[in-house]
Amino acid sequence: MTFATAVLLQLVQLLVMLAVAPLLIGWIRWVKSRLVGRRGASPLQPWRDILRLLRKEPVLAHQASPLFRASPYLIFTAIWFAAALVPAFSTDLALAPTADLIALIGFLASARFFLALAGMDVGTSFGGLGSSREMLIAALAEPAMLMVVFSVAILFRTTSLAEIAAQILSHPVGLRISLALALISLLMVAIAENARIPVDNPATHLELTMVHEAMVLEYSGRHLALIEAASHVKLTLYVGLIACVFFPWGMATPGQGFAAGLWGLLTFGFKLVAAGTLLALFETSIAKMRVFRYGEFLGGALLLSLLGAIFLYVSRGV
Amino acid sequence: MFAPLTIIALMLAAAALAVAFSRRPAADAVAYGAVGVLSVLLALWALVRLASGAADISVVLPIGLPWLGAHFAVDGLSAFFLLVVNLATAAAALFGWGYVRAHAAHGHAGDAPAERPPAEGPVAPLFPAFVAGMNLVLIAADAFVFLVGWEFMSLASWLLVLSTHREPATQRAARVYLIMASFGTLALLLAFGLLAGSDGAYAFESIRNSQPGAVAMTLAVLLTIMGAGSKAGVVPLHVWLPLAHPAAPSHVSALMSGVMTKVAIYAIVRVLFDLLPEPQWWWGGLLLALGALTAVLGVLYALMQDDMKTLLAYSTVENIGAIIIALGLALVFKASHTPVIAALAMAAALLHVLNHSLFKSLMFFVAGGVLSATGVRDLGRLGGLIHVMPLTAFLALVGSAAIAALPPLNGFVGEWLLFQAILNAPALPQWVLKIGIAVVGALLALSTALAAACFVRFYGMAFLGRPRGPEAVKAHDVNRPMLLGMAIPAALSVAIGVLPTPVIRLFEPALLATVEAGAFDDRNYQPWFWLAPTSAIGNSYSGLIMVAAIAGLSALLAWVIHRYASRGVRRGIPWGCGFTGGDPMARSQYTPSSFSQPLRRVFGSVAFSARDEVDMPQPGETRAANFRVHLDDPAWRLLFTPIVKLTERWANAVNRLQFLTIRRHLSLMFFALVALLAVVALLQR
Amino acid sequence: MSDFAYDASHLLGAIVLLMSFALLYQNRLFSLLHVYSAQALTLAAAAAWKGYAHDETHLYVTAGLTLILKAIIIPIALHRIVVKLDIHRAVEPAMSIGATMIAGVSLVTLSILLVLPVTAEASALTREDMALSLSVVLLGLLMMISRRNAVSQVVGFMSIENGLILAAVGVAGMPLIVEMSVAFSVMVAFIIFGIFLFDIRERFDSLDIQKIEQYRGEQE
Amino acid sequence: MTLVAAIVLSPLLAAFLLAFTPGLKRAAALNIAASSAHFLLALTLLWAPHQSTALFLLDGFNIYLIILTTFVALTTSVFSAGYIATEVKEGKLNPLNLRFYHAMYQAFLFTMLLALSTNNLGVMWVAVEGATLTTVLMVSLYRTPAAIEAAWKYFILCGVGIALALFGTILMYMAAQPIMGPGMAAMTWTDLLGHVPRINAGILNLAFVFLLVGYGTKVGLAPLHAWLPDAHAEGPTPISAVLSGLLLNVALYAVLRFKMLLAAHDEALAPGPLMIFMGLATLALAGIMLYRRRDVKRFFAYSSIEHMGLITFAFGMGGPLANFAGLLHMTMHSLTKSAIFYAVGHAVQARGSQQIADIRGLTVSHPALGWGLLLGVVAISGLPPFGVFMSEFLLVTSTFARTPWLAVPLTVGLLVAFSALIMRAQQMCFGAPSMPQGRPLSGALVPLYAHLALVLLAGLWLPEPLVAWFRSVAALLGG
Repeated sequence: MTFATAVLLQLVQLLVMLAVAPLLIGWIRWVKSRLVGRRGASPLQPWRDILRLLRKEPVLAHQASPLFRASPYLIFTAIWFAAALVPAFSTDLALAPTADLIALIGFLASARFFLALAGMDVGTSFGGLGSSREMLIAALAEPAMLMVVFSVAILFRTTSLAEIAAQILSHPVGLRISLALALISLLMVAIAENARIPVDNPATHLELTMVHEAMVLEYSGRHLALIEAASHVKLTLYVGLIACVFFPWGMATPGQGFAAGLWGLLTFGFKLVAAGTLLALFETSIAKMRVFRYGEFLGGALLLSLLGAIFLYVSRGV
Repeated sequence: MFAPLTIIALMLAAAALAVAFSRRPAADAVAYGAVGVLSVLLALWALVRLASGAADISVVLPIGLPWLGAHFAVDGLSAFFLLVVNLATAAAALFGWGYVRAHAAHGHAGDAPAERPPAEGPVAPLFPAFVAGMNLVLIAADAFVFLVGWEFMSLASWLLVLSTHREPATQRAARVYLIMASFGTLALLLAFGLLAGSDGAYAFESIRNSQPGAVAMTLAVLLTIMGAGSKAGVVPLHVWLPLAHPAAPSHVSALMSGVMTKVAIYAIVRVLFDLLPEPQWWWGGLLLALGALTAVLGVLYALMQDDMKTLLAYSTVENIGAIIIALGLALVFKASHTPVIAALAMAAALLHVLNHSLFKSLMFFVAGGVLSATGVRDLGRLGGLIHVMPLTAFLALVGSAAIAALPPLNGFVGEWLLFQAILNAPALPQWVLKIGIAVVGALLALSTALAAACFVRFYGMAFLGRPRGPEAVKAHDVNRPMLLGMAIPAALSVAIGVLPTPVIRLFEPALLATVEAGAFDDRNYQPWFWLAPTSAIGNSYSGLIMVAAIAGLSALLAWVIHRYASRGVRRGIPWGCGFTGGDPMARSQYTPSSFSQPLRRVFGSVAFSARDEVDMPQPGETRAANFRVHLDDPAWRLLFTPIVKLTERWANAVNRLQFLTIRRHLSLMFFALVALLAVVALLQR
Repeated sequence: MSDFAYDASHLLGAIVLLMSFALLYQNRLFSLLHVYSAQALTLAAAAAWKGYAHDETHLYVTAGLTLILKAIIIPIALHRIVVKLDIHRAVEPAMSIGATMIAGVSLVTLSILLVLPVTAEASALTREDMALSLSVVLLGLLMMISRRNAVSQVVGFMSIENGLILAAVGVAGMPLIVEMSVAFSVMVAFIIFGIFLFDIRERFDSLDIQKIEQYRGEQE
Repeated sequence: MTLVAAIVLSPLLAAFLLAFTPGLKRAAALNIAASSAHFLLALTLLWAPHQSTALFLLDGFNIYLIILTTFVALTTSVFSAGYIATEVKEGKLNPLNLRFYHAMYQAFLFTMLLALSTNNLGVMWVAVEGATLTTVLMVSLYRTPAAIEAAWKYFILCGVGIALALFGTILMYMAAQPIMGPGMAAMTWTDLLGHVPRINAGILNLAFVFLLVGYGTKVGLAPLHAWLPDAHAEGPTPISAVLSGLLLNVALYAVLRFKMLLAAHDEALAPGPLMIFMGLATLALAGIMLYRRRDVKRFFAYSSIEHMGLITFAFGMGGPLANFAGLLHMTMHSLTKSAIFYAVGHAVQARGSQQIADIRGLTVSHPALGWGLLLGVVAISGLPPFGVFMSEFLLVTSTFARTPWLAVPLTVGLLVAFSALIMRAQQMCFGAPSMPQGRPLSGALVPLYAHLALVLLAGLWLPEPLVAWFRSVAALLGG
């Protein structure tokens, strides 16, 4: 019976992540427009775009290989599946033991690997440019994220997200300097990984400043739809991840009833809205940085996370 | 014990036969066929031993050192490494046979204009000898046989490197290689000398039972790490590796990179975990530091290389770093008496050994295939091979993903286990280690992420995009033995990634032999599709479920989209910033060095004082622009170049003795005599 | 042994050593040859005296050989070579005579320091003989390395041999075989030197070793 | 003992015969036949009892050296037949030289066998001196200015060396005479060995210094080595082979016989430190000298010096393992180095130049020769599975276990020499060939490969009697 519940919750989670991801993006865009004094498109617009793109016939470059066509599916499902493993509203997920935080990072790395390859497939200079920069960002962001994982794992003695959330819910650990450092670091990583300002500008039209957009420049139609959806899901995933590790309140745990699940969904919605608003605020108040500042930015994230891990020993004496 | 010895003897016999047939084409068939069959047999033998948990066996033959005899033994550790070595060797033999056939068919490497002349030295007789040498090291149970095998392995591979001796770079590569190998052997020789004591108790059995003093033990550990480390490619003793591995024919490169470095790892494990008594924590600390340095520097170098095989060789350095880190972890946990975590780290190390032997062989086969099809190995002249060599491209993709440690492939499983072990660092009593391991973990993560970048670059430049040179246009897929040779490690990489648990269970004898615990010791029986070692961590991973879920979801998604949304595609020209004209040479594409430029800017200037030199003509000038990258290996700059210079200076200084007059020579003699007499006079006071 | 016998032996040995110093002191070839001849003569006398004093007849043979070969034939032969080949008549020292003398004195000191402490229980004659012959050998070597001229080097070599014989006659009952071999070696050495000298004469018109040393190998 | 006398005298007889044998082919054939006869005779020593008379001595130490000497002499005579024929064809030698050469070859063999088998220290000295004289003559065989210079240097340096050795021998007698009385006994090695504990230690030390410097000159110990490279480079190659392979061993044998005497004396200054020091100096000097060599024969001559240093070091270290290593190394070095000189001789004749820079790509132009040379260098540089590895293994491990700080210069020296050897061997054997393919070689490669096969065999398995001899000699050599 419990297993059936877990499977059900897992399916719900899968669908919820897919459903809310474009909405989160729409919300961010809407808030940003409002902040700069425009009316802004409806938060539903990303959903509409995706559906429209799905129906369109894609135009492929003459040199595009099968890898180019297969990549969007792989990228999207990898990220979607990863997102399904991050407890959003309930920790009782059937697939949770399939992957812990480290494996989650691995999934994202896989998706990025294929995205970068796809960027290079057609053989334009922009694709290579995007892939090259993306890999630089990843090279610095991944270790920072793993260090965050390290801090968390030292505190909770596990890297399983469901267990981390459950532990925080049952025994609050209180405010800790290392967790704060880890949070800041994870936020920086999330910004870089999701191609947000100041690392990348998701709305740019100038090729030479692009990172993510440069890689997907050759995609169109349903392929573009999948890529876009994947990036939306990824942002949601990060929000879910931060929420799960640092703010798991409201989440349902195994054995709790249907209402707890609903409450979990509701709080998750609140968390998304809050995160979106904060992100929009942040993005409108800051300018994009030069490409070669990435190293410093993400290096800072890495050092912060490392510092967080080391501080743990000091503060707790583990 | 009979089986491995017979097989080694038969391999040597095959080598002799190949010498005898050296003028006939049959030599290749004999050598590669024999090695293929024999290594499969030996791998199976080792597999059966591992699976059945057979007891250790040993034998003493009346050869070798006269009063000692030649000791041979196979325990869990040896059996595991026998499996690793022979598995990759079997694939290499298959690929190698196809490779030389491709040469024979075209008269040179592929039908593109050959830049490289075919290997001129004999490869066929040396190949079995090389494999025999590696196997001999693994079953040796005394220092003498061990070192004979060790040096024989170096010797054979040196000659294999020299098989391309007409190329200008080969001579230097081979020279540096053999000198470094000899340095390593001498270091090991000294280590064994210390352990065996002045009575010459060289058998491993007596070394195990001896109790060396603290100083002797320290020296032995350092010498072993130096000796075996130089063979494995531990920074800063790695300098020979990126020179020598690429110089050999590709199937030999695969063996050198994928397998021979593992034999070096075996040596480290054998001495530090088995022969020496109770470990000290600083041994592991040293390994951790060296491993982290090796991993990061190795992959950074790899990122800067344009030559496919050099890139792969540097990537080997990185992977060795990861393995060394895992060994260091196993050692510190063993020293702190937490055998289950030690077993976890050791399992990570052994799994990575197996993995790397598979995917590095695969990648060298890929490089060999590309070389055979195009005649070039410079990434800057390749591109778009996925269109002309689709099968190779697919296998290369598997290899690249595996080596970049992406789930669900085997490389990831190794990293996962390793990180699980790292996360247990807080349990250690030493503060240095607690904090140090966190840093090592960060560096390992960095190297893994950089490896992904490295292989994106490798794959993207060679197989994707448009051809950058004429050679890449006319390429074609390679012949069947070569493809099959690549397919075996690729399939195994996937299989291990998806189902790691049964494989790790195979390691149990090796784990028990080294850290006195198994990776699953304190857990109840786990289902075969679930990887959840030790209850010390609550974490788990399942490659199978992941593959099934992603494949299922992808298929579902594709079906839904094609059914309900859109189906067809149109072809057009790509976006070139408005530039729509033909671009036949595809010169506007990113090149390998432009791809690595951001990373070079961020890391290169610190790690190896990289400089980009741009010579841009003024507007109106007709000369071509020029761009050059300067890289400087700090190991050369700080260590080896000074040594070479010192030797040269001494050679010049001492050489004057050759040109003395007879009278001056007599004076030397006179002074020698007087000095000796004076010494005697002094001593007799 | 009577005191007189001991004193005479001692005296003769000392004269041989003195002659070695005299060899070092010479700066003309002919006088060098004369001094060498005198040294050989003294040696022959020492050997004969030893034979008489100890009643060892085979030492007379040694004395005779030394007298005839070294004191007469070899100096005359070398004299003729010098005249015939018109060799420069100076010994061409490589270091100043004074420095050579100081080095020689140091060598003798070293010899005494070496021999005296270790032979406390040996007979006085043996000790003296050992110290003297060791000095003569070392001085001969010094001569070889401090003179550039080939003839002086040959003389230096032969004075080493004189030292050897001095040692050999000094010790009781030294079997004849050694003396034979010494004589043999001097003979052969001389013959071969002659061959060389001729070859060198043919090709270089000089006996100065420096001239042929341009072939020391490996020079560009 | 008549057997020993026969073995020693048979080369003398052959020398007389050859001195009167005209004609190249006949002389070469006779030379080979005589050498085979010596070898066969020497083989019968395997069953001879170990015993000694006033003149001759037979024990484990010299039996194997006598067999080794006659074996290398045999293979060298085979090599020499082809080599000399080519030299005559090219007009470098005339028939008179030729007769002289063959006679001297056998005379040289006689002196070496005499030195090895005699029990009398005076006779040993005479024999070594004879060996010097005969080889001086052979080194100057070509009568080129360079050859004469080399022979002159050889003669002067070794002449002085030999004089010093004689002085050492006299001192030894002087030391022994008060104990053992006047007469032959005090010159007889076996008798001396019996009485040595009572002999005056001081004179013994003094004697050993002179003997070490004197015979050490012939061994080629630094800084007394200067004659060796030139003599090797300028003489005919067969002579280089026997110089390196045999004469150096004989000189070392002489030193070791005296070392045994000192080892049996409790108070005598341990000769070990002196030999260790000279051995290491030799190793280092020769190793570093290898780098600047342009002449291939001189190059390998320096390698011989290096190995002599190594062997001297081993005996200086003493103890069962190091002594065993030293004895094994003597054997392996003489087999391997003569094999290398055979190969070098062929290569030099084929190319017409002794310059290393002129010889390239031998494995391409002459595969059998090129690989033979390469294997020889591989063997001499101490790589398995050849026998030199076994001795270096024992030496390095035992040294490090006993006195670790000595192993540092030892390994550095080994590595320095190794690098130079490999560098040059690679240069000569690989790369684009410098001479046309298939240019015929003078004579067969059988001697070369026979030696290599033996060295290989020794690396894998040593016969029991040989091991027993080595161990008994090692025990005599002391610590």
